[in-house]
This record gives sequence, structure tokens and C-alpha cells, in this order.
Amino acid sequence: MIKKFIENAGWPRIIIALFLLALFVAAPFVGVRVDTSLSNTLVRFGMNGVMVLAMIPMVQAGCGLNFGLPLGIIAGLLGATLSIEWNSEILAKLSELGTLYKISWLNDLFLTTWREPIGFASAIIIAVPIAAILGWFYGKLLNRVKGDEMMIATYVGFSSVSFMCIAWLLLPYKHPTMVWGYAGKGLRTTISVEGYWLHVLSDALALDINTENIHLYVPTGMLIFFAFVALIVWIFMKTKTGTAMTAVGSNPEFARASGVNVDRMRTIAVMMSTILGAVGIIVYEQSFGFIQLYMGPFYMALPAVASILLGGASVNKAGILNVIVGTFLFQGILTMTPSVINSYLQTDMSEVIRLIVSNGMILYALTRKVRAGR
Amino acid sequence: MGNNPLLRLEHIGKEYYGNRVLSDISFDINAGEIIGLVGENGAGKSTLLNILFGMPVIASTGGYEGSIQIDGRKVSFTSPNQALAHGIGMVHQEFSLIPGFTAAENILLNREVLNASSMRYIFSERVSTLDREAMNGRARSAIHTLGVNISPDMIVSEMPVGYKQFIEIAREIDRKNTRLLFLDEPTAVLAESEAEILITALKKLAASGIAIVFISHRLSEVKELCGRILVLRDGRLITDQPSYTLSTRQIASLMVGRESVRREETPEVTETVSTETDAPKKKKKIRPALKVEHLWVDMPGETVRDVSFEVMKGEIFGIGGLAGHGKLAIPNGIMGLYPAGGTVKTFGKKLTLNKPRAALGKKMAFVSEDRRGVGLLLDEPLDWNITFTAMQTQGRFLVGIPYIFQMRNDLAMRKEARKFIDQLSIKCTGPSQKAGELSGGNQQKVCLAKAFVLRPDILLICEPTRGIDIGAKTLVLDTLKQYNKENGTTIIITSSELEELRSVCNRIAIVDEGKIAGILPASNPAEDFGMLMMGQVRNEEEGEFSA
Amino acid sequence: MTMFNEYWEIVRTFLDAYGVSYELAGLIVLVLIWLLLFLGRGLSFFRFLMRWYQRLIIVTGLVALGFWLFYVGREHQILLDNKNVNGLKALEQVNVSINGGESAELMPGDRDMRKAVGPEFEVKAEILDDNGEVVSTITKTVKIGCVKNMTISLPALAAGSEDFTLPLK
Amino acid sequence: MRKIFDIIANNAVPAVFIIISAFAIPLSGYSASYLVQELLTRIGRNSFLILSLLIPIMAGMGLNFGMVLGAMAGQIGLLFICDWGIVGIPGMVLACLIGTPIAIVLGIFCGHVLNRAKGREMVTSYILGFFINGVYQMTVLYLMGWIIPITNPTLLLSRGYGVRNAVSLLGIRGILDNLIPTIITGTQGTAQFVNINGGKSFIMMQLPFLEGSIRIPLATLIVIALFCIFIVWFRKTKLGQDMRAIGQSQSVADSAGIPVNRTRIIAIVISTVLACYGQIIYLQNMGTLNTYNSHDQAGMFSIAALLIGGASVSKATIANVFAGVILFHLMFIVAPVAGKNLIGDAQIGEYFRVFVSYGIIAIALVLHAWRRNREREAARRSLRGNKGDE
Repeated sequence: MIKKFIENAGWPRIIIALFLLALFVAAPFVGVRVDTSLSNTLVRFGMNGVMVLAMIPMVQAGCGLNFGLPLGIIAGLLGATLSIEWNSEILAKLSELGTLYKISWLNDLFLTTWREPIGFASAIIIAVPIAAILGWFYGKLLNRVKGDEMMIATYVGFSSVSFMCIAWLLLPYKHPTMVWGYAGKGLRTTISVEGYWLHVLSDALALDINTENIHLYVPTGMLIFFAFVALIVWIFMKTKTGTAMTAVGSNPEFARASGVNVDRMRTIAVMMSTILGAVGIIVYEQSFGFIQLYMGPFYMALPAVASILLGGASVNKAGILNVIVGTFLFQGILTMTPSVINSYLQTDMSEVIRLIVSNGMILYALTRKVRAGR
Repeated sequence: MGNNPLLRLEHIGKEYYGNRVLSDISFDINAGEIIGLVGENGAGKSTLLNILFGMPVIASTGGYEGSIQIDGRKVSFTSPNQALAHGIGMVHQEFSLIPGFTAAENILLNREVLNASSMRYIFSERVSTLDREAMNGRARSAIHTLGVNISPDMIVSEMPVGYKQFIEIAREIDRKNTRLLFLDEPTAVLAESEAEILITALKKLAASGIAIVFISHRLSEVKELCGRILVLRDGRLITDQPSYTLSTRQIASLMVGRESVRREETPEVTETVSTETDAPKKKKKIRPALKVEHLWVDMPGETVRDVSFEVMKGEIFGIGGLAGHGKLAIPNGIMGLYPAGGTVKTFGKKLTLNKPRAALGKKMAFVSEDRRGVGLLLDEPLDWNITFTAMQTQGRFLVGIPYIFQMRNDLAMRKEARKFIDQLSIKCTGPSQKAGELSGGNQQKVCLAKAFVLRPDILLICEPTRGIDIGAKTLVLDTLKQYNKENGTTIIITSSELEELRSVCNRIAIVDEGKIAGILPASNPAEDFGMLMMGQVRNEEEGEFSA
Repeated sequence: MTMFNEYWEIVRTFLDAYGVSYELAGLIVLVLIWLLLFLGRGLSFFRFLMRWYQRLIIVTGLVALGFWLFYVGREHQILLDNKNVNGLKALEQVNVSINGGESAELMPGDRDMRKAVGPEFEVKAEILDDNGEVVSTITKTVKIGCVKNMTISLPALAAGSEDFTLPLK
Repeated sequence: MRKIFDIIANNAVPAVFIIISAFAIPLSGYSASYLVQELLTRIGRNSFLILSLLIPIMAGMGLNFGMVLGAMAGQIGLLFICDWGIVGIPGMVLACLIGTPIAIVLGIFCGHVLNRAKGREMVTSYILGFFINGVYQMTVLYLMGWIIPITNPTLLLSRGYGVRNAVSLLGIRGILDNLIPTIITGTQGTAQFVNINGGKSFIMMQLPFLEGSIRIPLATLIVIALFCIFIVWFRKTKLGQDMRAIGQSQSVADSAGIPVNRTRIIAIVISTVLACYGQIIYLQNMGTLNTYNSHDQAGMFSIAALLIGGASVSKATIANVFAGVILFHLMFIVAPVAGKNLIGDAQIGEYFRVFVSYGIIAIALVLHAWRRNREREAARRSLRGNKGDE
């Protein structure tokens, strides 16, 4: 029974889970509050969850781990910045709509309570088509290089990020909160989303207990949003297309013999991954409070990849459960190690531990014997 | 050496998992002899070679019986290198040459001539530089022995196929101690003239004292080259006699002939079936279920060039032939899995080739010979495996609105899977077990179930009994017969095992070197099929050979 | 952490007792790693011996090279000290140069530092009187070995004592 | 038709770079002697690192992204000699001696890992680089000065253990470059370099058409030349032959009795050790060691340079290395200034060259995978042999 469980979960996962558990147990003894740690973990979980979800379609369709996540993130960044750039125009257009149909209360809502949700929604609405287009090209590219997807994805991600570095400087953004003050052009490296859609999901329905003994903050809205996206992915994987996608990843020859268009399924999967990446970064930003441009998205793929692998996924099989478990474990370790280890050893080892755990996990997945035929 | 033969086999036998593949093989080989070893696929030739070469697969499956002696001393090899050290060389059917290397580099691969290096002890001999001059010289002399003229500096990838074969043989000759050479189908890729040069070369080689074992399906060549012929059938040595005492026809019948085994039942020929021998008038009235004209298929290692045949509705049609001659390409090509051309008509309607979806749409189903590669989703549960194709092509096992939103109906899938698990008695823990965890026979049943779920009009099956045990074999074949009888489904079976085809089929087509050598009713004597397989009919027609 | 400190203390006392510098100990550890890496396998006995013999020579050569490099390449800090010591009075003014480099001008009570590379160096001291006239010039070759720092007491050097490195015995 | 495509595909990258440079050089306004001087410096600094990539490519293991392991080993060697205060050529050689066993151990580890991940060596070695970077950081940041004795306080962080971010390599700075001081001058600039190197004599040549003067890192170039000879020699050895065989077909090499896995490990070990030396040469030119960043970019820039030189994932020559260094660094030197002169923003040139480095690797990888898939297709067709011909 226990043996079976260990076999299913895999040693690295169990060790890391036990390590995390030990950290939580040890926390009170070194003066770290468990409740705030837990809150932090939950916040980080919600922030990163959607980006980790973006791994699922590509892994399931046999395109390997999506090291090209930065491409999706770029779409998200474009959506985010454009939503701020056009924020007032969008709101004006919407309130015009309200005036047109003589619904003044709607008009008020647009300009007050709904202002921020509309900003957030517009970011996503702008980002998704961009992500879909980028994903389509990216998918076509990956179909041509079957067998080498991961390495190429990595460098497609890198080169797109560095390409966008030039673009951020040159694109004709005008909004004063976003461009460099002295030059009047070129976007800043970090842009605050305060006043636009800061914590628009995190604070919705948030549970915030702040008494003398307990400080607990649960970003309910963000968690619900994550659950909602996860549900969509889950349902999608159960549709006819989703089933075909899984079969393509499991055995492309079988899928082809069953009349499935393998390349098309892979393209759809890549597009989905890219779109989820775009949505993921916007969710991340609304909680984080800043849009990080330029080299910001550079290494964002690695934590997401490590999370899903930590959750028990392999290079060609991944599910929602893997995402939830993996993200929680990974973010838990990220939250707990700095506080607990640092108070114990009086040194900041979190960065090093993050490097070793996340890359060790990816390495473990890459060197595991994959089934024959691959 | 005295009177001891070069190689003596005594009572060699071998079982794989209780499956006897070789029994009581004994023969001698003397220096300078050329021996022809012939037998059908599965007769045990490759197992015999594996034992002689000490392939790890033999030891890992429990070793072998009997003894092997070289120069009268008993030997037992556990790795191919030991066999090589004892002077046994082998030229495999598929090339093992490095394309970017020159002829000389390939001939001397891992036996390069090295300059002495002062650093060889500190690191190893591998840091010594190559002596190109000496290597070319050795390569040249090895090639020269074969009587061909190939420059040692020629890059292998730029050589014609025939040359590559010579390079392979030259590599074995170059080994200083090679005394016994096994050649597995060396002429299969050669043109007529090249084959002649090779045969002359081999004779020369034998005259220099090297014993040669020549394995080939081209019986005329075997007869021309070899002094003695050994025929293997069903793991037994059927005959060992000088070649002049045998005609090619006799050899062919010895290989396939099972005259002693009378067939107990001839499959009943249903009325709809028309064969070439009977009822030629009826043929016009009944539309063939499948009509294939000038089909070519580009399947690696199994190419067919120009194939035409017709299959009647309700018929069980067999396609036989030796491995590598293209029989597998026919169903694979029709189903669109490999690039194909020509015309294929089902019930009079033209089928779009190269699109699996089109073939599946015509209510055709396919059971692949490559179970693990094409036939199954090894990492997915059984119900997925069984219902996936039907779901994707026929829209079954789904709920929702077509084209807009359709979710799979796990319940229905499981129900269907359970039905087939009972029907075909698949041994498993349930519909959610992974297909990869089943045994070969049960996996084959899953593949059949997958095809049956499609409710096909035409069912194409490749190698239905490959790699499964006897019990499962009968069950699979019986299931097919029964399915044919109950549903009137047209079934096309491709198999290397002639007996199996003869026991279930109405008619059998034999494919030889990419072409159909002939179509005969299954009731014809096995010998006739054997002759077709060996390409004798064609040769006789062309008048090149007379027995 | 404390465990490691204890362990290190043991090693340290051991090394101190035998007068081995820590750097040398580190080098020895590296030698061991080198040896491990050169283990041969799957060879006939003669070849095995040959290989060991030759590899041993190479490894020894490399290690010796390492020690030699350590010896000749080491940079030392030479502290020049012009203070009263053991009854010797500080010099009025002294100009010191090491290996012909830039010279240091030391007044009474001054201390200065110069660097030297290699196991020995030449120190040249020009002793000046109140008027700034050169009274005498002392040139001396000092063997320093692998020691990292050395303090030369200039009054002792000027007095012609052989024992001029601080602390004086 | 295919041949034309192949020629274009094989040489497209260098050609594009030549064109870019041809436009950018006049825009930058640099003088020829400045550019030659800079290029010579960079050839001396970088080519050894790039050359270390050649051997794994020969063994069919693709671009060795794991060369950063060697770079880290070299840095550890440098840290030790800094601590011990060994300077000059002895210091450099000692750093190499210390780095070698570390690089061998890391190389063996890397080789074993890559043997477990056949078919995706590149992505694995890439991640392995990150992983070992974690271990390296742990060693340098926590163990050094705590378990590993570091006595020199100027090397350590104020807390008493862990190495500082920037370590000055004053003791070995430019030591190899200036070992044999060589200067080429034009007729005007004769006098101004005489007093360099403390009045030591140096080789001086005069070329009448040159403006200004150029210092040549002659000793470094000699070391690099020796290394090139080593590679040429290595290709001729049995080991090199085995690697070429494995690079073309692992299964054939295996059936011929060549120890495939062992040979692959040797290839990686050689590459790692050479990368270790390469990093030491690189840093002696730079003069400062950024303990936590210096190795980061070593792999990426070396690989980009090699690919720009016209190499592919499966084939690289010494000529590719030098063509790559020259083209890549020419662009490196001129792009920011050209960008500034053209658009008025130096930052864009900066980002442009980063983009080019990554983009070029991406394109090279795509071309490689694409071509390989096509070749696989072609090989399948050739399997048909005579039978397939109509």
C-alpha cells in the first residue's frame, strides 16, 4: 500500500513534500508565523497557478514542456499595457454605450465599481487574440521540428523576449504612467497597475482575518478564478478534441491511424498553452501589482515547468492535479525556505534552494526513461 | 586441427517462454565449404544465428540446449565479441555502415591501424593516430579479394546499394582470423550482375579456406553457389544433403511442405465468393468489396510497386509472402498510413488514398502489425483504446452538440469496453487498466475490439497472431471466422504464416519482391504457395531457370 | 555548523602540529582526487602496471608542478617596519625597495608594505642621516618560502643582524 | 534545387552577418585600427571557449550547453589562487591544475546524465547548467570560508563566509596577453607605447598603411593555435575516429564494438576541461571575476558565435569558430554605436545584439531539426533500395 503510494508519487516529490511539511512544523520554533506563511503560499499559488496550467495542453499533445512560455507572457504583457493605454478610451466607449441605451446606472457602474474589473477584462480580451495568433505560428514552427521541441521552445522564448525589449522601446505608447518621464517615449521597466486593476481578483471576496492572534489572508477571488480556468482546461481535455489531443501525445501514430490530424491537434494545444500563459501573467500582475517588461519574463518558464513536474507530471503526461499539487509544493517551498531557513541559519539560501530544487526536478524528468517508441 | 570439423553443432534446441523454436539441430561445417541455409520466416534461422553468435537475448531467455564445438573444442558464447574472436563473421541483412565514412574507414571500423603513440599507456590506445596509408592498403586488399573495384576513399553514402553490400563483406574478410562467414540474405539488395560478381567472389573466398553459410530466399542462387543445402522448417533440420541432389522445386516444397498434415476443414466458400477457378460468370454480377489497381506503397522495408487484386464481399482474403517483400504495405497503403498511389475502390466507389480518415469513413477498419507502435495507446486505459477510433471518426461515445461542443461519454465508453472484454475474454483488471500492462495476446484482442467497435464492412488485419501464444492464436482466428460468418464482413488478413492463412482464408495472394506473384484458392497444395514465395514461378516463366 | 567547526579545529591542530600549511593540505586532497580519476580498468596486468607506472609519473609530475607553481608564483606582503625594537632605535630615514621596484620612504615609526613574488626577494635599503645623505646601502636576499606575510624590522636589518624579521626571536 | 537550398541554408547566417556588419561599420564611425584591436582582443578572449564546443559536436551530442560547468570549475580554480596569492603565469597554470579535476568530475557527471537523456542532450545539458549553477552558488556563497578554507578576508563577504560578488584578478590580469608583448604600429604612432610593461622589450612591427597602433595578445594566440593543432590531431586519433562514428550512427558504432556511452562521456569531459581553461583565459583578459555571473553568459555567447560562424548542431570546424568570433564580436562592437547613431538610442543596439544572439541560436536549432527531419525522410526512402525505383 505504502509502496504503491511511493511508486505513484515518486521519491523526489515525497522528499520535497516532507521537506515542506518539516518547514511548516519548524516554523513556529524559529519565530516564523505559520498563518502568514500559509497566506503567502496561497497568494503565490493563485498568482502562478494559471501559468502552470499553461503547461498541460502542450505536454498532453506530446510537444514536451513548454519552455516557450515567455511567448504567451508577451501576449499577456501586450494586453496588460494596451489595456492601460486605452483604459480611458475603453471606459468612454462603454459609457457612451450606456448613454445610448439610456441606462444611466450602468453608466455609473462603468465609471466606478466596474472600472477596475473592466480594465482587467479588457487586458485579457486584448491578450487572448494576440496569444492565439502568436501560438498559431509557434505551433506551426513546432510541428516542423518534432523531436526537438523543448530546446527550440526555450530559444523561441528567449529571442521573443529580447525582440520585445526593442519593441517596448519603440512602440508608440503614450500613457504618462507607463513611458519614461524624461524621454516621453519607451516603456518603463516596471509599470504599476495601481489604479487600474491592482488586486482586482485577489481582493474580490477575500478572506482577511487580522486579529491579534491570527493573520490570515485568503485571495478567494483569485483562487476561484484559478479554479474556473482549471475547470475549463479540465472540461476541454474531456471533449472530443481534448481526447484526440491526449491520444496524439500518447501515441501520434495511433492517432493518425485513427483519422486524427496530428499537426492540427498540436497546433491547437500550442495555441491553448500560449493563451493560458497570457491569461496567467495578467493574473500574476494583478496580484503582484506591477507589470514587468524587458527581461522580466525571461526565466518565467522555469518555475512553471518545475512546478508541474514537482506535481508529478512527466514530459508527456500532465493533469490538473499535477498542477495543483506541484504549484502548492513549489510555491510553499519558495515562501517557507527564506523565512524558516534564514531564521535558522541566518543566511538567505532560498535562491540557491530554488535553483537546485526547480532545475533538479526538470533534470529528473528529462532523464527518466521514457517509454519505447519515443 | 586433425579430423575435427571447423564447426559442429550437436542437438541444438531452444525454447522461448515454453515456445519451442528449435529442436535437435545437428550438423558440421568444414573449412572451405559453402552451405545454403534455407527456411521460411519463423523456421528458426535467426534463433540459430543468435545462438551461434552468443547474442544476449539467448542467455537472458534461459540459454540453449546441446553443444557447439569449434575445432573439436566445446564453446559457449555469451557475447558477439567472443564469436568474432573465434573467427565467426556475420553479414547482417540490414547495413551496419557509417554513411559519412569512406569504404576503408568502414571496413576497418574499430579495428583501425594505429601509429604507435607514446601516450598510449597514460590514456589508452585510443589516443594513437590512425595510419591512413596502411588502412587503405588493407581495405584495398580486402575489396580485391571480392573481385570488385571500389576505391577505399569512396564515401559510403555516395555508393550504390550493391557496393555497400560488398563493403560489409569486405569488413568481415579483413578480420585476420575469420574462418566462418554467415551471410544473411546478401543478394536481396543486389542487381543481377552484382549478385553474380558476389557469387564468384564467395566461391573464391571459399577456395581460400573460409567456410561460408549462405542464407537466401533466392533458391536458384543457393543451388548455384552452395555445395550443401540445409532446410529448416518449424525449428527442425528437415534435410542436409548435397545441392545437386535437389531441384529448386524440391527445396521449396521441403521448406513449406506439410503434405503429411492434411487440412481437416476447407473453409466453406460462400456463394458470394468468386474465385478465378469457379463461376467466372458470377463475377460480373457481384461488385467486389475491394478493388485494388496498380497500387504502389512506399513503406520502409516493405515496398510494393504494382499490385492489383479484387476481394469479394464476405470473403476472407489472405495476403502472404516473405518478410520484406511488401505484403504488409498493401493494407497499410490502403488505409493511408504510408504514401501510396494507384486506385482503390470500395464497393465501386473510389477511395482517397493517403488519408486514414477517408478509409475509416468508408467503414474500413484496420488492425496494425505494429501493435505497440501504431495499434495501441499504451499509456491509456483500455476503454480509450477500444473506443477512440470510433469516437473520432464516427462521433460515437460523445455527448453534446456535434461540431460545437462534444464531451466524451466515459460511461458509454466503459460499457462498450466491458462488452468486448467479456466477448473476447480479454484478461485484465477492468476497462481502466492501461493497455501497456496487458500481455501480447490480450493486446491483440484489444486491437481486434477496436476494429470491431467500428462495425466495419471491410476489415484489414496484419499479422493477427504475431507474438502471441498458441491458445490466443486459435481464439483470434476463430473470432475472425465467426465475425465473418455472423456479419458478412469482408476480411483481408496479411500474415507470414502460410498455414494460418490456409486455415482461415478463401483465397490467398502471394507477394514476392513488391509484386503479386499469384492468387490461388486456399485449397491448393502448400507447395504451390511455396513456389510462388520463392519467386520460382516468375523465373520459370522468364525461362532463366529450369528445375 | 558547530560540528563542522569542531571538525575543522581538529584538522587545523593536526596541520599546525606538523607545520603543514592549509594550502598544502588542500593540494594533497586534490592529488588524491587526481589519483582516483586516473584509475584504469579492464586491462591486462602488464598494461595495467605500465599504465599505473606512467600515470603515476604524470600525476606526480603534475602535483610537483602544482607545488612548484605555488612556490614560485606566491605573492608575499612584505611589511617594512621602522620602529624601535629590542633596544634598536628607529632609523632617521630609510628608502627601501624590493626587487628593484618602487622604493618606500620610511621615517621613524613608519610602516609600509611592498609586494614580492616568488620564494626569495632582494631587499635594498638606503639608510639616510638627518641631512638626507645616504649613509649606507644594504642589499640582502631574503628567503621567504611559502609564508604569506613577512615583517622586516629595518633597524635590525641596518644593524646587520641576521634575525631581522619580526617578531624577533 | 535542393542543392541550392542547402547552400543557402548552410551559409545564410554568416552572410546575413557580413551584410549587417557592412552597413553598421561605417555607421559606427570607428577607425579600422580600433576595430582590429578590439577584434584581436576578443579573439584572444573568446575563441578558446568556443573551440571547446567542437568535440561534443563531433560526437553527435549537439551544442554542449553544459560547458558552463567547465567555466565554473575554472572560476573555482581562480578563486583558490586568488586566496593563496599566486600571481602571474604560475597562478594561471595553477588555476588550470586545480580546475581540471573539478571539471573532470563535473564532466563525468554531465556525461552520465546526458547518456540517460539520449536524443535531447541539448535541453538536458542546458538545464544541467542551471542545476550545477545552484550547486556552485551554494559552494561559493556558503561553503567557501566556512567548510572550504578561504583565508584572504578581501575575498570574503563581510559576514565571514561566502565570496564577494566581484573578485579582482589583478595578479593575473592580462598576464598571458602581455607575455610576449607585440605591437604593430603605423608610422606615426611609434613612440607612445615604448614605456608599457615597465620598459621590457617587445616585438614591434611597423606597417606603413596603419593609423595608430595595435597590441597583439601574441601568447594567447599561440595557446589558441596550439589548441587548434590539438583538435586537428585529435580528429586523427582513434578516439576522434570513434567519436565521428558515434556522431553518425550510435547503433552501428555500438555493433562494431565501440564503447558508445564511455566515448560520449569522454567527449563531454574533454569539452568541460577545455571550457575550464577557456574561462581562465577569458577572465585573465577581463581582469575581474563576477563570481555569480561570469559563467552565465559564457555558454550562450560561445554557442551563438559558433553558429554565426556557419556551424550547425551537427557539424563545426575550426574555421567556423574564427569566422564566428569575428562576425559576432564585430557586431557586438559596432551595434550599440550604430544603433545610437541611427536611432539615437544606444539601448536599442544593446538589446539588438542580445536578440541576435538568442535569435541566431533559435534559427540554427530550427534549421537543424528541420533538416534532420527531412533527412530522416530521405533516409527512409533510400531504405527502399533498388526495389523502390519505378
